[in-house]
Amino acid sequence: MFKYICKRLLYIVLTLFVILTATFFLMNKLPGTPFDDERFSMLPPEDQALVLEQYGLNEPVYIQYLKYVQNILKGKFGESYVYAGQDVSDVLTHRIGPSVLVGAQAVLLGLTVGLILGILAAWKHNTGIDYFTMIVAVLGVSVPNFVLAALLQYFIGLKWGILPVAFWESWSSSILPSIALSVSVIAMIARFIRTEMLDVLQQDYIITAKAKGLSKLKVLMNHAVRNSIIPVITILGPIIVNIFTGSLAVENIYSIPGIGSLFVDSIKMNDYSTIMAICICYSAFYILVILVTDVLYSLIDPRIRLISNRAE
Amino acid sequence: MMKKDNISKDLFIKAKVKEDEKDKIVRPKLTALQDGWIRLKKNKAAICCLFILIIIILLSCFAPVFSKYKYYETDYLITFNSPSPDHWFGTDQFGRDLWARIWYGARISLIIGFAAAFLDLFVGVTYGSVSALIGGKTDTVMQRIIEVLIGIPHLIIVILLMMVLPAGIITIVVALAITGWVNMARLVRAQILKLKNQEFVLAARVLGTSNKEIIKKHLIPNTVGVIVINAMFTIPSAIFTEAFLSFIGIGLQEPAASLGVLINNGYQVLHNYPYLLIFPAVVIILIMVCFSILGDGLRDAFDPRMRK
Amino acid sequence: MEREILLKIKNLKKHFNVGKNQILKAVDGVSFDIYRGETFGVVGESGCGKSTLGRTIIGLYNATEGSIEYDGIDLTKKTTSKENRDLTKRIQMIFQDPYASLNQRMKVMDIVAEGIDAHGLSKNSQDRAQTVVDLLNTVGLQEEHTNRFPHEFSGGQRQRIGIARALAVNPEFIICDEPISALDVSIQAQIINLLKDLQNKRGLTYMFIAHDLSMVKHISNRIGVMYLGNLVELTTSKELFKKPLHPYTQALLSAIPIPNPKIEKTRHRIILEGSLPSPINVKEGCKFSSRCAKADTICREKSPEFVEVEKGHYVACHFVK
Amino acid sequence: MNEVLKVENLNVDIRTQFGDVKAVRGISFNLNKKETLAIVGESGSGKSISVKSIMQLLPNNGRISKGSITFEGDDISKFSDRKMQNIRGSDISMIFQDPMTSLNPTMTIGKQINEVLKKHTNMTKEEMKARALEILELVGISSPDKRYKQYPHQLSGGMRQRVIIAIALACDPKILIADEPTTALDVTIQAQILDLMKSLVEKMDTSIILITHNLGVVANIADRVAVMYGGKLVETASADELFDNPKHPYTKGLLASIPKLDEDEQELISIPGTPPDLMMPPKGCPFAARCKHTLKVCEESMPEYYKISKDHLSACWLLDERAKHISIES
Repeated sequence: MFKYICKRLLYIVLTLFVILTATFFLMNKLPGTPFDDERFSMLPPEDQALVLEQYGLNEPVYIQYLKYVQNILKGKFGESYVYAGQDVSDVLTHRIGPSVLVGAQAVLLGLTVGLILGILAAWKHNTGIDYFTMIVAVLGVSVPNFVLAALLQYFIGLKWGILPVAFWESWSSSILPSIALSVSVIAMIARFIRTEMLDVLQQDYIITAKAKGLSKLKVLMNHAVRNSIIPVITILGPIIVNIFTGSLAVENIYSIPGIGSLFVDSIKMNDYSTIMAICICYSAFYILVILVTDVLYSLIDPRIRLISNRAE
Repeated sequence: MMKKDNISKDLFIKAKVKEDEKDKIVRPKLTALQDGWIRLKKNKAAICCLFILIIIILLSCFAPVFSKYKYYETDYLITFNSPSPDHWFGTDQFGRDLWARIWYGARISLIIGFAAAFLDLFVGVTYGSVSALIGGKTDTVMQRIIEVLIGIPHLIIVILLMMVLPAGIITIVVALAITGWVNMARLVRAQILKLKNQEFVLAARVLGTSNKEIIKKHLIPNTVGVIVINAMFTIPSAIFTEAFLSFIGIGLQEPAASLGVLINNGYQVLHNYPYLLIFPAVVIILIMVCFSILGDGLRDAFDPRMRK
Repeated sequence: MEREILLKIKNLKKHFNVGKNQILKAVDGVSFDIYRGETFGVVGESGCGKSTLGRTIIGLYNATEGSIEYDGIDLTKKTTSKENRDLTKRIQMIFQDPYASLNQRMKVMDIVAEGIDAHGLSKNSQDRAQTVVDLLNTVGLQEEHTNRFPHEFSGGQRQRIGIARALAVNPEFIICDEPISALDVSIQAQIINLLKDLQNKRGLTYMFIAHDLSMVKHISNRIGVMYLGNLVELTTSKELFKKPLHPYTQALLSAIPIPNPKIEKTRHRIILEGSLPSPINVKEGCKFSSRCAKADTICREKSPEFVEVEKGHYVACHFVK
Repeated sequence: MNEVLKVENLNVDIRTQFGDVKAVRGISFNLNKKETLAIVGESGSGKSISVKSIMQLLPNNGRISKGSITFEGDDISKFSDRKMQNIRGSDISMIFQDPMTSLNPTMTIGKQINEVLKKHTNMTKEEMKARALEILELVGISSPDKRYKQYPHQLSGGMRQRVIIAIALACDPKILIADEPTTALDVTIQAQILDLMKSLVEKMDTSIILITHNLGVVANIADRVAVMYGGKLVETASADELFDNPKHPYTKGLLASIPKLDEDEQELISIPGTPPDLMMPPKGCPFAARCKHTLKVCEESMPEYYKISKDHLSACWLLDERAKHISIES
């Protein structure tokens, strides 16, 4: 187990390195800097040089790169190009709250509803609830969440005025974006659980359980649900990706002061240091989630332990 | 007991031995393809989706051609017209006909989807099959590379590429393919490795069939299904990514039209002219739903083992 | 009666690396000869390495150590591709799983003709089709079957197609890798009789791998018993059943239920304790010692030699001399 | 009352996309107290489906279309699932073919035994554990204390089959249905399990229905044998009589097609052809297409049972008075 984690950590370092390098050099290839606009060119040349020096943009690329890597290892992402004088790390910490709130709510909602739908669908296979779940699952992955967010905003927020449309004021502002983000999670989980359960219900040990005289509910809860919920851990990674991607658009639609909207704004304003910082933090978070889920999975499921024991 | 005695005594004589009947196959003759097609036909939803998709593809090919209006034609006298017999889906802020724009946009989106899937398939299949067929050290190195790449969130790379490269369809397709082939490569490699140890491939080796023939006769026919089915899921995801990028403002730009551009456009004026969002949204949802259901249907019909 | 040795296996080993410092010794030093025209049976429980042995001999796996000499040619040495192609015509294999051993996407015609195509044995497509039909007739199938796909056939029929495919190149030696274990009882006899019949007509030599001792006894002239990668006993099939010397062979024989209630219900049988140990990182000494009733200190320390105790009767046991 | 189970005219259909497979076509048999009845047949003969229908454990696309199954005076084929639950695992229990997949991989052995005790008894936790350990010991598992806490994958195939037997026997069932319990095991392990089952029959008051295709296993353990072919029972007899004096050509063929270890050099007589496709079952005797002695009548209608002796029934037209003139030898 220890060896396995070490090996994985090595890959993580490699992956992060690739991301870091790719991010930096891609950014460097970009036409111009955020200071390409007229106001900047109106400054006297000495001042221009001063500004460039302040951001370290006058040095050769590889020096910039090395400095960059050095700083990131220290946890410094440098100053924001747009919010002058503000450290990117500060901007990020300032913005992370709303994103985490909405994201966590969406995951929780998605997990709960998805699990319930998936289990019901597999239990009542080929009945109304099953078809309903399948429709939800197909629509959930097919309706782009920005479309859904826009429609929710239009109908529930504007037309019917039930919930706040935009403006980040109270908790109620987080309800619509959370729902918009959760739908695809519901779809993913419901579909995954349904297939997994249908598979488990075909297994021989389910017949053994039935032959013991256990009631249908007991067979379902003690054997089928238990064994099919464990693998859900494995799709946590894709779910995180889904939430992050969704948040880019959804936070913009609902004017949430979170990371997602910051990212999109930074892209529009060529705020390189912020873009890089978000890319790297998000990638690191994603990789960590994958690692944790893999380790958790092998700890929880005795079957996996068997495989790794045999293989090593 | 009565029944037994009713039988005529004449029947108690030796019957003719039908030697050839002993190994007769009674069930109808079916190839794997026909068998799958029968199963697919039973899946009403999938067939329905197939038809809708064909209609959408036909419309996106021909509707812009036959429409009275061009997708880029502006007419400031008729801005924000609601749907009418003249402009079936209404007009936008520049008075452009939405019907023409939607099908042109659908065409662009579909082209992106198919092109990305094709490129994906090309790179992924090549990488995966080379890795699996050569094996040994090459395979190990190629797999390590994949393991590093798999950890990178695709979206980040796609966004960065979109920022670096000049905006346009080709950029999007390239960006999507650069990140998308990894899954295909893994799938193809796994399938080939599985096949390589199947007894029928071993039998071919034992018979002295050359490697080229083994690939041609055994490996390719048994891998095509997996590839096609996976491609069916790549297309909608490419269409989705394009729409998403356009929506957050780094995909295609006006006056080019893709479904994403149209949705973004519609969203800007959603409060007053919801139809400008709803029509393109319905089309993109239809495309996504149909591909997804058809993909599932194909998988269930042709490869029931990989249901997941 | 001087018999010609067709295949000479000497100290053959096949080890697999299954992880760091983990070696699976599937075949671990096996030596025997197969004479031309005989059927050599190999029996053992699942995991004893009998299938690996067969696959190593035919070259699907590369031997780790030892030599395989077929009619004077050492198969473990690098051979030219011409020699190799030649050998594939002389040595053939019949596989275990009638479902996995035929490509689902090919018609019976093309499956059976695979060897013909590989070696260019037919002049034209008509000739090819005729050869295939002849082969199918030989195994009891008809011309109408040529255009069908494997999934339309039953297990026994598929196995016959597999045999026809192997016969297509006119081999002289066929390795049968558990060809009947996936089949029903009444079908097993069909296949066995077919194989015997073919042997008589074509003068074939078989190596017959199986776990069902009674069938192996029925078809084989000589039998080798395998346990965890080693041969523990080798002799004629008559002798093996009359006078098994190795404790494992004795237990194996006594474990087979005899289809005769009068004998079966009164028979005294040796029941082995426990199950086959893992073949990964096996300890020193006789591999059977963990389950053997007679096992002594010497068994746990030193692996016994495989020696000829009587003429043609080889045993690897410290207590049989 | 000596008879614990009576199956009459049982028909089971399996729905498939091509149509209904008539997997079991009107079989009748009975099971006596402390008796071991073996049902022998090839794959696809319907033997496994028929015992699964006794337990009402048919797959979703299978159903009993006709017939009755009488257990303790009730027709349990008409029982609701709820009523059936009380019978399964306590009065009638079942063990399965593949020990590797028949235990839940994520549950400890102890828990899997306790489940059945919890359902059918009022034992306390301690009593359940005591009973579980006792039954594990009974099926020959050494250090049951340790095994109790282990997961299935930590046990070998033979051990797992013992655990499955332990689960089945935990509530002292009146009938134990064993569906090919040794097929997936190696010969030496098969011998262990057969030995165990025989010793258990002696210790407990259980009747056994054993499904197998291995005639050696039948000879080892069965008191009575029923031979199934093409969804029908073609012959039933006591084990001794069946092996000594088989009457149905299929039974004869089956016996002739297995090699006998105790005899030298014999010819194996194989049965040509393949079993019928039960999607379109033949009108007459299912074996007619492969039989050496097929009469015209065989192709026309299914023979009734002819009584050979007290316990011996065989369904073959050759046993009819009117067929006496046909010589069956050669």
